[in-house]
Amino acid sequence: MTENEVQQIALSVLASIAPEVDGEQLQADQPLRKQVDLDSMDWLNFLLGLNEKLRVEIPEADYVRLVTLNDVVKYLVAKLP
Amino acid sequence: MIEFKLPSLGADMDEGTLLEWLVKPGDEVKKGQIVAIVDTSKAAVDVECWQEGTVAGLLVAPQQKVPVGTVLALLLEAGESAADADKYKCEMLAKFSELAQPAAVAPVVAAAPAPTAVPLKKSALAGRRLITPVARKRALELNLDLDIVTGSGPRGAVTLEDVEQAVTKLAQGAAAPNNKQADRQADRQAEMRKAIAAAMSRSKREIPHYYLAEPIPMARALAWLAQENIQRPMAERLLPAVLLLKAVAQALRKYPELNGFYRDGAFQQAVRVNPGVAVSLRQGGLLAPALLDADRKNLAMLMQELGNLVKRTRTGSLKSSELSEATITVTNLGDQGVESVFGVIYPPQVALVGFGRIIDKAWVEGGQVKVQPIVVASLAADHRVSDGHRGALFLAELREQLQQPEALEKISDTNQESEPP
Amino acid sequence: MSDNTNNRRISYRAALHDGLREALQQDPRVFLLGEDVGRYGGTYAVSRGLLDEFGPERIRDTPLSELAFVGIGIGAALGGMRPIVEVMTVNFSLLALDQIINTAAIYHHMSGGQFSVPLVIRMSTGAGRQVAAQHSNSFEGWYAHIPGIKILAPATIEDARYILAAALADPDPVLLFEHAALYNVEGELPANETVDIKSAKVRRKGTDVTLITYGGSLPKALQAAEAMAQDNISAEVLDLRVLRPLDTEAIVASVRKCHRAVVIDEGWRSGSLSAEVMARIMEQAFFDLDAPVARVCAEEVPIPYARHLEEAALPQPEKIVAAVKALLGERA
Amino acid sequence: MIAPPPSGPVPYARDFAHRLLTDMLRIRRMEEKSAELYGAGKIRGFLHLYIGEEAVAVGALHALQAEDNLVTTYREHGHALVRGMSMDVILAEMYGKREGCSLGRGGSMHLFDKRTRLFGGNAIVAGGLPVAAGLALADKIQKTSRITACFFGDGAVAEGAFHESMNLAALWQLPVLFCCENNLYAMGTALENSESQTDLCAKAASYRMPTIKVDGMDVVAVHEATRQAQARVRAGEGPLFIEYQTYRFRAHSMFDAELYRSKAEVEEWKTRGPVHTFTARLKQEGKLSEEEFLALDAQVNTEVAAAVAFAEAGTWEPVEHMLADVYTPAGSQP
Repeated sequence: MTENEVQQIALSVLASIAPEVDGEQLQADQPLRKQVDLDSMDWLNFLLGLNEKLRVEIPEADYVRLVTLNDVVKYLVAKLP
Repeated sequence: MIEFKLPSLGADMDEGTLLEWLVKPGDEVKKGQIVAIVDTSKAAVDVECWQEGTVAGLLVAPQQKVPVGTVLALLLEAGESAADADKYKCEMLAKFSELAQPAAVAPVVAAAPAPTAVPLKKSALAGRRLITPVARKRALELNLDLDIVTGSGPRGAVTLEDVEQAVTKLAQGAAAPNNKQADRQADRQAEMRKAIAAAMSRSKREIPHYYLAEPIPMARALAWLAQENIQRPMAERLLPAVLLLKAVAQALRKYPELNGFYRDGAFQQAVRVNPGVAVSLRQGGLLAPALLDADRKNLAMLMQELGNLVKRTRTGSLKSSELSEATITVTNLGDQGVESVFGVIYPPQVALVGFGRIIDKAWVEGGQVKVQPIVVASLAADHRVSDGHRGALFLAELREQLQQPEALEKISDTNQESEPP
Repeated sequence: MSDNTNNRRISYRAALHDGLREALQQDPRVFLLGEDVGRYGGTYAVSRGLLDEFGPERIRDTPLSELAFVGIGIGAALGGMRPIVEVMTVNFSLLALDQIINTAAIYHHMSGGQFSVPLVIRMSTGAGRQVAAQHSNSFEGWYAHIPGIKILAPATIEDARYILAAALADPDPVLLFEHAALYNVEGELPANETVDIKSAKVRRKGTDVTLITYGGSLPKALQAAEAMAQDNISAEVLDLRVLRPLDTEAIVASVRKCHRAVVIDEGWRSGSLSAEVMARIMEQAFFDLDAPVARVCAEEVPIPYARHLEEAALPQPEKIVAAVKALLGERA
Repeated sequence: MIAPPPSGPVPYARDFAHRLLTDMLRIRRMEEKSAELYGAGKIRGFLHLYIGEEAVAVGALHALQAEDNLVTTYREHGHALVRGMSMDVILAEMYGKREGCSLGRGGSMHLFDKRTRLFGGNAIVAGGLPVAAGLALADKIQKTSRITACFFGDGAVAEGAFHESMNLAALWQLPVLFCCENNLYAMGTALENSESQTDLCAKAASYRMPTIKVDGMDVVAVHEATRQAQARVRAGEGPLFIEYQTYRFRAHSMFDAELYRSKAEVEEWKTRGPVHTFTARLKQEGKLSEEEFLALDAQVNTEVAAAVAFAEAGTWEPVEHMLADVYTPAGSQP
């Protein structure tokens, strides 16, 4: 699975939580939660959604590394089964 | 003729309840004599009379609540007769009925020994909202605050249908998708804005808020949480918010005067502890659905229910009872980065607990400065029901609860510390 | 007039006639007396043909002496007969008011329960036929004020046909008000052969508003309900039928369901039957109301002759619809 | 026709003559007591006394049959008593007691008795006439031999109900005996101040009805005239109007300053008082001894005392029963 494909999946999960988000306008290198107004429950749900779609386990300790969309995509691609 | 009036016995006293008369008609009253006992709502107070005369008539009966300045009794001056008192009373009555504004005279019914007088109430008829009888009844059943309901009936009256729709609307929230229904959604948002405006205005108009804040060290709690979460599959991991909610629920069991409703001039303590969780909606506005019986559920259950509640709030599938059964509101603005929050109480609730962001701070413990995560917990509470002292004790209790996270995991024994009815 | 058998379309007038004829056939104590009931055949032709069949002893023409012949009806009832007194119209019943109120209504009670007056008094009532003020009154609400008598207002073919038998079976004075505008109305006569004289009847089911009415206003209320159905407003129509004693239970039950009510009464509103119905709703269904109770009554004016004025003075379906819509606020 | 003045000896056996006297005395003593009880507050409302007119009720009612119907006015204590209602029940009704004929719901003006077919004291002037005509119509239709006697005062002739009823009774030839007690005043208005035609028989005659005018102060004259009259009505001759010329000695009701008539007029009529004139006549004819009179009077006084005691001992109908007879209970047939 390519980074691009993973990014598309991440965006679709995001859309299910924050439907108003326009993926085009999102800056992939900027902190995601600042752009999208995700509270901790939303964030948890985002990560859970990724976990379901991609079967990637994300330990809580790793949460701090996931700041931008790029961080998330790279992390996931690296851990894809 | 001497008018013996209800004195103001403190800056905050604007009415009092007559508990007992210590004189009767015909008694001579000396200057400084204690003639009555009045309940000022803080304490029973002996009331002295500062003039001398003979009691001609007692105009207010025991157990009546009257405003400060109400004539409680008439005393005859030297040379006056009972007939003078009757005439005087008639004049008082006439004057009273002439005045559009209620005078500080209770209508007199008869002379001694203890005539009943009707205390005056300021009429707010002009600004009164029109609510139909059945709508009012239904709203009471649903525990719905009518201030948030827009009326569509004749003369803008709130109707039964308005109540039912308001409940459905609240339940559905505004979580509709951003498609063709944009217009409807805009309406709904405007509606919700109006509702929030009404509720918050009422709150600020009616509720004398007081505010307290307390920084709470979170090192133990977060460490315990991290440990817990390692063992849990991703879907079952706990958020710090759950710990905070459970701690609030536990603390409320000790301070039940913060948990309940203020209605019709009196506090009704709630039997259950149902913190309403403020959930902001993506398209603006917020709802605070209740996490039912939070004190009696373990953290996993709470987490599951919280996730579920947030999800359903956002998708608009709340049950109306979840909206009406919250007994206190808990708001957590930490995610947005603020350090502390001072909330506005959601009427008819009597308190709101706010949490800011959990931030690493320098913290002195045992004479040593340490860096540790701190959350500022705040309490906004209704001064008609509780006082700052109890509020402070509540926050202290909250802090203690958060120092023993493992205890929070337990399900409270329902028999222990059961609430008074 | 020939006999009218069941299960066919007949007029309100024919239904009354058939009821009357049946009463005369079944009970020899029954006789009819009143102005022009015999040779003339009845002002509204209700008794046409009965003189030939039953003879002048039982179909008894009277002089224009309402006070006396109503009193004679009372006396004959006390003397063991079952008289039916026809007072030509409610307007003329004022001349007999003393006998109705000061004698018939109080006899049983004032005699400590010793005497009963099993008397039926029929009269036409109402406006709508351009006969001007002296012939257009609706005083049934007035009569409903008086304890000791029962007041009936048959508004349907079924009631016109069967209500007389129930009235005759009653041991106390019963006043039967036939709205003059109904005599020519035709309808299907249902198969059941009795009606009671204690209950109100729902003539149309609905959920949004209860239209409470009786007599000549019933067709208007039904028309209004039909019109409102087009606008998605579901109106229930309650026919009071019995104005005294009022079936408060039925009124309250319907209001509890619909939460709104409009009372339609051809009487003037001040101190009227409509006021009484509203008061009972306040007393017993206040907390079920979703709007103030409204009413459509005759305007407070002697009923004018000119057609357009008379129509404007009376309850009309459009006025009923407007009253309902006002109650519904933005929903309407 | 005018009944002949009483001439010759009283045409009755001793017993019947004593019966007439006793009944007049019973009315007199009962009403005297009633006036006293009114003053004592035991009887309230209106109380119209018959004192002075006793000969009419006594003479007339003794001429009727037990099966006949009787309709009266609000001045009807005497009629009820002579008709057979017990003095106990009459006084209890005046007291407003449950033991009264109408359970205390009617009082003095509204004595009803189904047993003796007394269809009530009607307190609307002329209100009883149409009812009487109706009762007579029922009898005519049912072909009974009963007649209806309807008592009313001279004031009634001014009412429409009087004329309508007279007309209908005559038109339909109903068996009604219209008994007009002409005591010269409608409350305080003298006949000549209210009627253009003061000959009341002339009014009845205009409806083609036979009439009789009789001295209502003479119990014998009243009885004889009424006996003839009822026989004619019973025989199917149609209604008959009989005018009893009489006088009430007391006020219209209890409070009446009597501004409308002179004391001299009252005193003059009193010389013709029916009780003492009949007593004197019987004594004169040797049909009554002083001892007999005293015994009779004592017996009446005993009856009055017993009736007062009965009324006093009476009970009040419970307020919960108040609504009981507004309508006839279901299932009972009148």
